[in-house]
Amino acid sequence: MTTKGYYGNWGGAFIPEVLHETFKQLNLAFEQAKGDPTFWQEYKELMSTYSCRPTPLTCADNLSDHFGGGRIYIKREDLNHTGAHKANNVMGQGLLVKRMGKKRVIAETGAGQHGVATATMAAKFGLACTIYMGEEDVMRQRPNVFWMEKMGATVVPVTSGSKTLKDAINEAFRDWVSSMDDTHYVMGTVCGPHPFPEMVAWFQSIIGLEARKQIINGFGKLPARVYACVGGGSNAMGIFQGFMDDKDVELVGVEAGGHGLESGEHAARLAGIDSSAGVAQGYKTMFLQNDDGQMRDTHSVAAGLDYVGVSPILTDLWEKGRVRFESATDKEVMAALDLTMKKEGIIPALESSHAFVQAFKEAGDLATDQALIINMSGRGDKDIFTIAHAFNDPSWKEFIRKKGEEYATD
Amino acid sequence: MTTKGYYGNWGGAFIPEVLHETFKQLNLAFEQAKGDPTFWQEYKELMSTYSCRPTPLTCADNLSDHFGGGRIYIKREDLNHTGAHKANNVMGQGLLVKRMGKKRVIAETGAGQHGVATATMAAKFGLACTIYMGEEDVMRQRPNVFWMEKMGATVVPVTSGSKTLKDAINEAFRDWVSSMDDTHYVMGTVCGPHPFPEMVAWFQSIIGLEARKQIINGFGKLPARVYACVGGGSNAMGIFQGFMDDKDVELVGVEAGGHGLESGEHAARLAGIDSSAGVAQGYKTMFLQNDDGQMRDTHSVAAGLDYVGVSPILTDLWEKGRVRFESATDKEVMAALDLTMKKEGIIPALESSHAFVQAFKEAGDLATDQALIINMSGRGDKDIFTIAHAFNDPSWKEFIRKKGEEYATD
Amino acid sequence: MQLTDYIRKRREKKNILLMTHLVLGYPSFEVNRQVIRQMVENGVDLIELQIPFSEPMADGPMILKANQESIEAGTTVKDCLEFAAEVTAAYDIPFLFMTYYNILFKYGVEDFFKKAVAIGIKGFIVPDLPPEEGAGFLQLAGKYEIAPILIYAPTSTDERMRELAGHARGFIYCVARRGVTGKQTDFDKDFNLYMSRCRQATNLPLAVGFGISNKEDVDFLTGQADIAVIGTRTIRLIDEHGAAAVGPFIAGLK
Amino acid sequence: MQLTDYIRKRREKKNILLMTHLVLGYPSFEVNRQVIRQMVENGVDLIELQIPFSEPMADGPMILKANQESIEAGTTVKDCLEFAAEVTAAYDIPFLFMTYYNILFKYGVEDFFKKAVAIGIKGFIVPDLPPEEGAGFLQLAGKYEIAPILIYAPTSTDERMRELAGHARGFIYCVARRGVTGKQTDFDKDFNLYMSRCRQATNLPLAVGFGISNKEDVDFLTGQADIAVIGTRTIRLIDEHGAAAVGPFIAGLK
Ligand SMILES: Cc1ncc(COP(=O)(O)O)c(C=O)c1O
Ligand SMILES: Cc1ncc(COP(=O)(O)O)c(C=O)c1O
Repeated sequence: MTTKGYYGNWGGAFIPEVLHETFKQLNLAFEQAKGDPTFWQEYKELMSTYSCRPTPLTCADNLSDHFGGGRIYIKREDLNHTGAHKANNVMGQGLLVKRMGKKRVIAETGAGQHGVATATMAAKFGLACTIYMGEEDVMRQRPNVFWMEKMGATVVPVTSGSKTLKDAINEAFRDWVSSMDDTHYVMGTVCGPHPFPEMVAWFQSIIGLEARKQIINGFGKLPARVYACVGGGSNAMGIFQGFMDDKDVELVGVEAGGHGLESGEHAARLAGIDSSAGVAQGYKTMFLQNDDGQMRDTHSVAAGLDYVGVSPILTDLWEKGRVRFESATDKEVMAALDLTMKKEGIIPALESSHAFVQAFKEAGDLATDQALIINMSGRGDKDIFTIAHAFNDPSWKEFIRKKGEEYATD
Repeated sequence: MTTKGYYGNWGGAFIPEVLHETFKQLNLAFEQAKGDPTFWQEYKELMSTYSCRPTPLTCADNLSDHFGGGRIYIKREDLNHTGAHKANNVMGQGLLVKRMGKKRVIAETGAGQHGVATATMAAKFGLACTIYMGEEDVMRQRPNVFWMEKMGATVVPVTSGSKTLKDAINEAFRDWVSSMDDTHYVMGTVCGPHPFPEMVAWFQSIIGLEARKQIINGFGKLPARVYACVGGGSNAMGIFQGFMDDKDVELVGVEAGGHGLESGEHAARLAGIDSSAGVAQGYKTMFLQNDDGQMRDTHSVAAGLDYVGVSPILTDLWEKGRVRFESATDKEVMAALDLTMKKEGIIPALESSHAFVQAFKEAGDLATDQALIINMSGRGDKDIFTIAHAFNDPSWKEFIRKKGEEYATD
Repeated sequence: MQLTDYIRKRREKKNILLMTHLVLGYPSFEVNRQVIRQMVENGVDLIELQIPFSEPMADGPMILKANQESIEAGTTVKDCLEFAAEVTAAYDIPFLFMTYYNILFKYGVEDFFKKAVAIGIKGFIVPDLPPEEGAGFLQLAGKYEIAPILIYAPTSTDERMRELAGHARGFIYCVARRGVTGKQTDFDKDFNLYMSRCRQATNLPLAVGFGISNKEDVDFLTGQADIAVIGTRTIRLIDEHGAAAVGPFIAGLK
Repeated sequence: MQLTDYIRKRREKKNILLMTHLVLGYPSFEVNRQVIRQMVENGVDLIELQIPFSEPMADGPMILKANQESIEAGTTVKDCLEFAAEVTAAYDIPFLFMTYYNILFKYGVEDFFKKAVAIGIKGFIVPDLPPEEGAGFLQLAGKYEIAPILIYAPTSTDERMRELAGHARGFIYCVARRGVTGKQTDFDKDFNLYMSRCRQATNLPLAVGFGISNKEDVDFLTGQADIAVIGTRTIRLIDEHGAAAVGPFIAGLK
């Protein structure tokens, strides 16, 4: 009996017995990689030649002036290859897969970014690849599905449960318990059974390591606050780790407020009061569940935040008061996205836009000699169908209508 | 009478008298910027904090092994903010606009990448923005249109002529001859009247400067060949400039072969035999035109290559034998795109894929201790409608059909 | 332990015992009731009652669907406990609870044990609770004398099997193959080797589940295992032919 | 130069001359023929014949459309030259070619001049050929005694106007405002200032074009300019009311 893989009261590895050896091997490979300085070197090299690391830290002058408070800096994970921070984790796990000698990868995906990143990694590393994706997310993120398939991955729409991220995770586990001999499950966020939270957090820490250096270089001192959206929590953990020991830097996680915390239609686990401690999907954390322990339906305009659980590491940091949690509603998200596009020429993903909302609410409270960083976890290109729909764009609708008619007669 | 702005027999500034003073001012601003080392510094700083420069040079191991010849390197302009090399030029011109104190920018766009980049720059620099885009390209590149509009630009579909890039250029000039007092025309490629070819080439030279350093670092020596697609010629000029004085580096420009050179439906100006010297759109070059001097309809699956003229600088280099020109057909382009996605997890824009085609044809001819560089001018996300259509993807069609029906009842 | 003794005694008369499985509240408690009666009347030796959970990670499509539809139809944990109390009172064979850990966790693990004791439940199968995470659970199982059924898998090493044996009571649930519930299993040489490894690792009776669906499968297991577990097969049967089909099916397995 | 002389002489009798414009082959050469007859019969003093070009960068939507439709209908440069020969032979007023430089360039600039001389064309207006690019053109214009009509714009500085005057022959085409053909022009104080700057820069007659569409405009120009140029207005008139409407319209301008 070990408390390895626990963060305070949270975490663990609640795995079916059939995966016991698989996790043993994975833990070993991960520990070896962590202990091997050439591994991190290889990882950094890969990320700087195949992706675009270090990603820039952009000073958003117009937004800063608009809100008239602290300087707003944006950490540009959108400029990663495949368009989101998910690439960091996936490429790191890809190197581990190579070391373990496995030939196939599987993954769950919500927004599709993790699926695209995994399909990309599989193509680059010559691995077979299957991606599980909730049917609702398949609809919301169709472009990403298309690209996954074109990169040679098989995308399996998951029709069980709420047809979103949690169900995709279940399905990925169902695959893994039969395929573990040659297959690695590339968990997409800092959730799931140990060692995944620690492993994903480790790969994502590259964001915070860079950001800390960059803000000191660019602004001359540490930021007052750092904002990140929280789905599973990987981009948040990624940037937060750079500032964890800087006690004066306030860390703010922003969850999906959906139609509002009071509506019940949201995915706020730590910012709201609808969650409670539970064990599911292989780990212990705060879940959105009913009194029986059945998971509840969640809602967010952002597929990547629409999840019942949250990283056990973040739950611990929340419990200890190190990270403050807030939520942003779908409506606030669209407004923040609109403003960011118009003021800075930058298109955050719907997920990332949640972090922007909270930063915008609070930027005015900071003094002009203070700074804040928003982690822009990804770009919004993938969200074109959702965004165009939400903005009710008539020419987009007309375009789709015509295309649809063209295909109707096929 | 001056020969300024000429490259051998090509170039010049064939502009309406009403723009005489505007060009004088522009030439002056450009000359001053070129002579001012802080300008280039400011430009590089902007590109490294707002975009992701230097962009990586990726070694494509799988493709290299697949073709079994020279090592294939890919210069990753797709990782620029907005997804293509167009950002380099636009941000540079944005800095010039600031210096000139103008308040509005206009631009033509073909693939929409230059339009998106210009709209982005306008948002960032607080400028009004109008984008002219051929109606056919509006259809082909709808996602880009949507983003331009969301960033606050007005997109004007151009219905005259062939409804593609050349017509958008004409319309932009028609705007400019009335608006020049407060408006700068951000020409998107190394064409048009002097100083545009020189100016755009200068900003794009950042690609080649980086690539030369990177290949020497990564491969230990210069490449045997450098491949770039050629629409107007800006990405090609961008990378070629890094190797111009390296006489042993062969430079290869790849034009749109469309349905084949013999079909007449292509946009091969220098690789084919259908073009002749002419003067239009403000400069002298080889145009696809008939015996009367009327421009011909061109065709390419790639909106950004579908153009009747070509950079006067490239025409000169072609005439002098410094750059070899080839063409790639639409069909070859789809195959190269498919292979690149599957082998490397990289999605080149349809334009860029032309360069991949030619590199793939010739990679096997090189020795394994030689390298070639492909300039990946942009990413393929923008092309999803065209690519999904070309691959005849049934689930994409089904998705669009359903969305279309949803909007039909609106 | 009482459960082990029951199995041993019963085995004196039978070459192999039958354990069946059902998802509580699916398709309804009324059908559960009919099915259980037929099972018992046709000689089933143990019954696994699955309390539905929204995230049944280790179950295949059939049982997954049953879990979800039961919950959607309004089944609560309280309903399940009441129903269990009814059937344990009505029939004189051991009933076990199968469910995922969150159901216990949210109920309060010790409260759940107390309730199970009160109902007369003999064992718990919790597929997502390995002993590394189950220290408290195992201790309570001892305290309340409810058998914690642990699981062997073909991927378990001999060492791991011995370790699990140290924590298990009642019997060992040997998963016949990799994967989730509901798929066919190849009973081949590898399987024989696996069963002999299981035997060597523990003195507890061995139940074999996953993919057992007909008389041939049961016959094959006879001599190698103490208990054959019929899971998905009866759920499918009821879906297709109704509760009344269960009796003849069970009868035909012997 | 003969063209300047013609204008001066004609101006002795008229306060302001009229120059009209048409796009060759639009809507057809037959309509061009009727229109020209009516123009001449109603006292037009000079006629600009635009040889259509696929990229008429300096033209607005109306003339752009005329250019394109003419080309689409099959009009060739050869057709235009033949038609021009016909009308120069038929009418005793000066005809000018207006077109973009590529038409001359592809034909061969010197060949084009020779042909124009043979036809009896008096001047060329090439809006995309500034003198910086037109050294050869200007030299040939001198050699073949065809007036190279240069353009002043409101954006031209005094210095630039003087420079252009040094190259121009025949008359100066003063563009009334920024922009392309076909939009309304405000004839205001700024315009008066512009015209007086034009006057000071050159001794050549001044034609004013862009946005002149009715008698008031022409009256306003009288005294400031030597020639009023009617462009888009007649094209629109013909589109809407047919060739027969041109005569009365022209008559009404005086
Ligand atoms: C762009 C983007 N941001 C954020 C998230 C949320 O995940 P996490 O909280 O693990 O960063 C996702 C998940 O798909 C995503 O695609
Ligand atoms: C991605 C991309 N590549 C290439 C081109 C062609 O332009 P150029 O030849 O100027 O690089 C375009 C033009 O839109 C483009 O968008």
